Amino acid sequence: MESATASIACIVNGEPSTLPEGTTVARLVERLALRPEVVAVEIDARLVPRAGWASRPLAPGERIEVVTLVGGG
Amino acid sequence: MESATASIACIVNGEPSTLPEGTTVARLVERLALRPEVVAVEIDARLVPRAGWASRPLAPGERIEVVTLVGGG
Amino acid sequence: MESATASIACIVNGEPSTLPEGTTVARLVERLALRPEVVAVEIDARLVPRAGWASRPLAPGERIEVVTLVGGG
Amino acid sequence: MESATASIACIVNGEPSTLPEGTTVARLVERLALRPEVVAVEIDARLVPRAGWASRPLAPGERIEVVTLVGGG
Amino acid sequence: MIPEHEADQPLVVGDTTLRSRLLVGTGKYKDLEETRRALEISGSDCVTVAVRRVNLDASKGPSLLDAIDRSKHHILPNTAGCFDAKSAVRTAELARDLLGTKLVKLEVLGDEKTLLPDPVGTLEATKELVLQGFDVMVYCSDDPRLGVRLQELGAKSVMPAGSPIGSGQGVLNHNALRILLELVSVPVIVDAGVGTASDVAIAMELGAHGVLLNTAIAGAREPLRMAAAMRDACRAGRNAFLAGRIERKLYAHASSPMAGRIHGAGGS
Amino acid sequence: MIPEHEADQPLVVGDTTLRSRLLVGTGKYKDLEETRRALEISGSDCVTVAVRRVNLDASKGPSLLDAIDRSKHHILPNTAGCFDAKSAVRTAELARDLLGTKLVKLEVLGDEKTLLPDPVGTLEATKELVLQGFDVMVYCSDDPRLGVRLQELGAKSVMPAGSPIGSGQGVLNHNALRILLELVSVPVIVDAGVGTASDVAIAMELGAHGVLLNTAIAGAREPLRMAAAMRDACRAGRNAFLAGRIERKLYAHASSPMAGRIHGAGGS
Amino acid sequence: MIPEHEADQPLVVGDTTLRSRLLVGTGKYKDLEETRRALEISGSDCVTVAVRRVNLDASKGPSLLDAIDRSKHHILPNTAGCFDAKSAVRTAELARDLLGTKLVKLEVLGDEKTLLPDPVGTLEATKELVLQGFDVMVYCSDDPRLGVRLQELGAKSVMPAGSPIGSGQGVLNHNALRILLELVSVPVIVDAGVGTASDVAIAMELGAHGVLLNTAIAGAREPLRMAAAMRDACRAGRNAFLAGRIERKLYAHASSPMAGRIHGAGGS
Amino acid sequence: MIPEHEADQPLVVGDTTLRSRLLVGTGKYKDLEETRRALEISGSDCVTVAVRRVNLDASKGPSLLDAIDRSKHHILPNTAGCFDAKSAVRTAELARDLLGTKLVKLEVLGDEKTLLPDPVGTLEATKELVLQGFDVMVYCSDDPRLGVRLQELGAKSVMPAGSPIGSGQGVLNHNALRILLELVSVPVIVDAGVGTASDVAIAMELGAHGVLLNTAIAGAREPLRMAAAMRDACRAGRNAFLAGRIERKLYAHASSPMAGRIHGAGGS
Repeated sequence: MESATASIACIVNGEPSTLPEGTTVARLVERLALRPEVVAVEIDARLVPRAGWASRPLAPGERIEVVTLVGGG
Repeated sequence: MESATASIACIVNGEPSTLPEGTTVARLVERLALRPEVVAVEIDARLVPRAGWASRPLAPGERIEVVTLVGGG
Repeated sequence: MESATASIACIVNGEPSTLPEGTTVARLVERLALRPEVVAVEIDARLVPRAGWASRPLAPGERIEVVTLVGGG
Repeated sequence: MESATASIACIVNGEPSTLPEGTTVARLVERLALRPEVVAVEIDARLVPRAGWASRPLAPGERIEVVTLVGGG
Repeated sequence: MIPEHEADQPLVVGDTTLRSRLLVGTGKYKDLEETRRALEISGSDCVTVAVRRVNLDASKGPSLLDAIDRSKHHILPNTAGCFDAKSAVRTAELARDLLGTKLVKLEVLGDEKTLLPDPVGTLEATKELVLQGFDVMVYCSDDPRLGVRLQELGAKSVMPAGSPIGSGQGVLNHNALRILLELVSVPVIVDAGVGTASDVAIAMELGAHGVLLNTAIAGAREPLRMAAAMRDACRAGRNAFLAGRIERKLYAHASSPMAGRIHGAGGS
Repeated sequence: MIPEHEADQPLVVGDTTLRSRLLVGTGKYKDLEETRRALEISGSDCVTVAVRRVNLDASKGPSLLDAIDRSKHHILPNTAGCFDAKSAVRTAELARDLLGTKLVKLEVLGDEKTLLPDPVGTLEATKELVLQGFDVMVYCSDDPRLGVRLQELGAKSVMPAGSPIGSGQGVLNHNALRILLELVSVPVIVDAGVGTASDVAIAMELGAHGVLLNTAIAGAREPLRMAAAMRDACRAGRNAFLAGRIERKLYAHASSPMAGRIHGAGGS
Repeated sequence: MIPEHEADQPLVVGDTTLRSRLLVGTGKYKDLEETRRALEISGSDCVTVAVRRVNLDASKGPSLLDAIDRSKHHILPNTAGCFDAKSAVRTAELARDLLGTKLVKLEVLGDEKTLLPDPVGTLEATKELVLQGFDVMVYCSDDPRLGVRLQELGAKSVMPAGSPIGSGQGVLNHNALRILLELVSVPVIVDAGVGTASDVAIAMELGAHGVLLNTAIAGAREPLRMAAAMRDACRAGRNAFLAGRIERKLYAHASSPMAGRIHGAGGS
Repeated sequence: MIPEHEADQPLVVGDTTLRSRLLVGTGKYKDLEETRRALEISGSDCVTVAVRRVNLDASKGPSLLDAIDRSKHHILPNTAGCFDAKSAVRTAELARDLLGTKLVKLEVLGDEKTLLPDPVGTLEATKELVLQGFDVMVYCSDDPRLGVRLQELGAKSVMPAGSPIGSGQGVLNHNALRILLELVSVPVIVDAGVGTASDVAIAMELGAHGVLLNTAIAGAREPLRMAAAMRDACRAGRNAFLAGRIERKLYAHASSPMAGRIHGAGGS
């Protein structure tokens, strides 16, 4: 329940999505119910090192990429 | 119409056929309207040299092969 | 000491050799100090089965081949 | 007869050579008894177009390359 | 007129002398006119034909013989389609009576699926035909020692398949062909398997004395163009063989001189 | 006069139109006369030459240019022996000034041992020469995507080595050449590696637009005969490509009819 | 425990030491369990993975990482699917942040049809990633001089494609691989093109330091059996390379002695 | 213990059942100890030996039989060195009397230079030995129809030479071996010609039931290591054959997914 808070619009993995203002990368990963150890995050084509996830809030319009490892050769 | 003559039964190129008694190989080739220079003849799996066509009458039941040259590699 | 006995001349593996009369194949193999289980014997291009070695005396002029197994591919 | 004239030192095709002051590229080619139509000339790694041969005097210390065509694949 | 730098010996098989080292078949063409033109363009002076029953019902049309100018082309009858020595011999006898020539290409096949030659029937028929005075050219596998056996029986030419009839795979075993060429003295003519021009060139470069093909021309999208290609490839391969090719190396031998390069162009 | 069944398009490179698809080098011949005759016999109308320092001491003999009839042959100067872009560009400029033509064969080599092209220097020099208005034909590896990059830079022809210069191994990677031909639209001319006639035929059958060679002729035991062989092989391979070859099969497709065989000749 | 007669050096790439010379991919398996078992059977201790967007809708299932025992296998992330240097670099950075390792397999592809590497983008990305401290293993063509350029830029391994990704044609150009091995000092690992076990053996016999494959196992009818085949083939090829094979000859060298044959067995 | 994913049928020849599909010769080793170790490492359970005159002068040393543990290895005597059917039959009889087994590898050679098999003598001896109750394994050429004839005569295995004995060229004609495998039902064991590990893998991948070799191990710089390589290559090739390899394609089939790539990584 985020009702009281203002929200921002970002693009996560190509999908427009609305997030509570002040959402950090760490919080986003948590919201997406992802295991942090199996993902990495980029904002506007620039890596956000995992050490900085907790202190990096998302800004409106940012393009976030959340990636993981899949089978490949 | 060979009615007056007695006839014999032979096999020519696998087909049963009735021929006037005394038909020679030369006569057979003529009856078949074949150009002698483009055919060769075997009777019962034995060659009949063209020199002998005129003097070689067919006997009942003989198996005649009349061959020619066709495209091949 | 074969001195008292008459002897015969044979060819063993291509070499002329003189043997006591009555020498059997078995005796020959023994004289040659060969291990029976690693050789086979032919006389005049015909096999002498090992079962018959003891009862097969050599005759003058016979050509004996004594073979064994060697490395091969 | 160049005796009266001062002279300059250049390097032609890697060989040090002394030339009368004021020698032009055209004159050099002539001195070398080369057929102009089968050679091209570079000074200090820069092409001297044949149109400019007559008006291009050599300066002391310049490195001249005179090339032609040879068999090649 | 052949220029002196391309001079060559003719190909002699028994009593027959051939100017061209390309032998061509006459099967599978659209019509007799296409056959005639393909033969002419190929430059071959020896063409193969098959022996078959006259079709008694067919309208008496022109014969294949009408399409072959016997003043220009030797006719080489084959025993294609025979699966035993006896019928191959019968077929050869019929061909000789029809053509009045003793040259024959012997084929004794093993099965209809692969059309590969049967070595046993082939040896048997070769012996019989040689006895009967034929000049026998023998279609066989590329087994070098089989070729030796056929020559011992009196074959006038051994004709190893480069690859199966009509497979278009060219000469699959260069080594076997090379050894066969060392072991026999009669002409070795690669028969069957040619798919395209380079296959002919390769066979000739390996030292084969000639190449026989049919499907590769008749089955091409443009048979006449392919006939020209085969004519040129046979000459090219033969001349390359006679000219003595350069050696193969792992790498590099400059064709332009390394000396006299302009200042600064030097390498390592 | 080319018969209609052998009709073909000319090979167009930039502003140059060639009738023959065989390009030949002029290196390593015994003398200028042998060079002249080999060029003539080859039927090529484009010959490569190298640029080198005039030998100031040498007696002023005839020039290579005297051996080349420019009314019959286009002259393609190369930058052989250059190991960096800069000297390759200088060499091209000298050649253009000497010949008055803008056609050049760019070679930027990586090392003297293998004489393989350096991709970095080759890309750099191609860019510069195109800017200067040359029609650049680029000697390169058979890396298909490198060919695409060179075309993007404005190369008028890509010239992949079939195998290393002078190695005589022919076209080692058919697959790479096939893919390159799919990816680029400028003429692809196989350059270097040819050892014998079939190598040329194979390159053309794969769809190459032309073949350039030198050592294979000049280094043969009989250069003039080999020149004839290469001429014929190039035509043969090209016609075979255009004629549409038969497919490859595991085995057997009879070229003589199976129907109508005589009684008893039947197989299994 | 490896017996003394099979002793070998480990394969060292940058800071990573590998016991097995077989590197395997993790793509295209039926499920994670099949992936896990194939990796285990292959005996490889270096497995490649790709970086992709998390599927936000998908049920949160197990991750590929759960199928890979990192105590047994080094994980080699690739930049597959990148068509320019910039996205390849971004992908490498993401992988390094996720895995905490600096090893990366760089792929910059030229087009989606052939998936062949783009030499220009590959050179550019290699330079950037080396600057950033990655241990870069570079997927590239078999152009030997390109390999030299990549080594000069600091690549820790060059990984030439034996043939196009997934084509199953094995090592098409033995000569190029041999020369590359002469020219570079970093490990050369054949990447892409393997179709079956002998392809791996051949690459290793040519002297390659390792082989990377994926489709050949995952796409086989029986992936687990093929994983075993590849494991054995890699060892077989490596040992054959180290053991020093016999020479190739045109023919014949008896393995059984010719002396001491029985009377009458003599040949010609 | 063989894991289930590598399960296989044994190789059955006549009354003999073999666990390993690798058969090895015992010729040309440094000494009996090296022979013994190589056999052991190879994992083969069938070893070939030759029959020769006892050396009457030689010191009575240990016999080859002492080096072969007959509880582990079947002994396959050959008739190597025989150039006619009669001496081959005599040799087989001697071997049977000595070993008490009916298994024999028949070799009737054509000449000492190539050591290629003589088809006529081979057919004749096969017939005679089968009549005498031997289980005959026949060394022969790769002529598929010759293989059929040998099977008709009762041969228990046909053993085509991949290439000439000791030539180290591997299987030169894949097509012939494929067809032979289609035409005969007895085990086909490639005999002779193997040079290195991949040759064994290729033979097995083509579907051969086994491979026999000798010189490739004994003549290697490190025979024991090569014995291990051959053991692994035989298993690898067999498993690859059973696992069902991927198809060959001209190019490209991505092993990493194309979907889910990060923003901007997209290709053309």
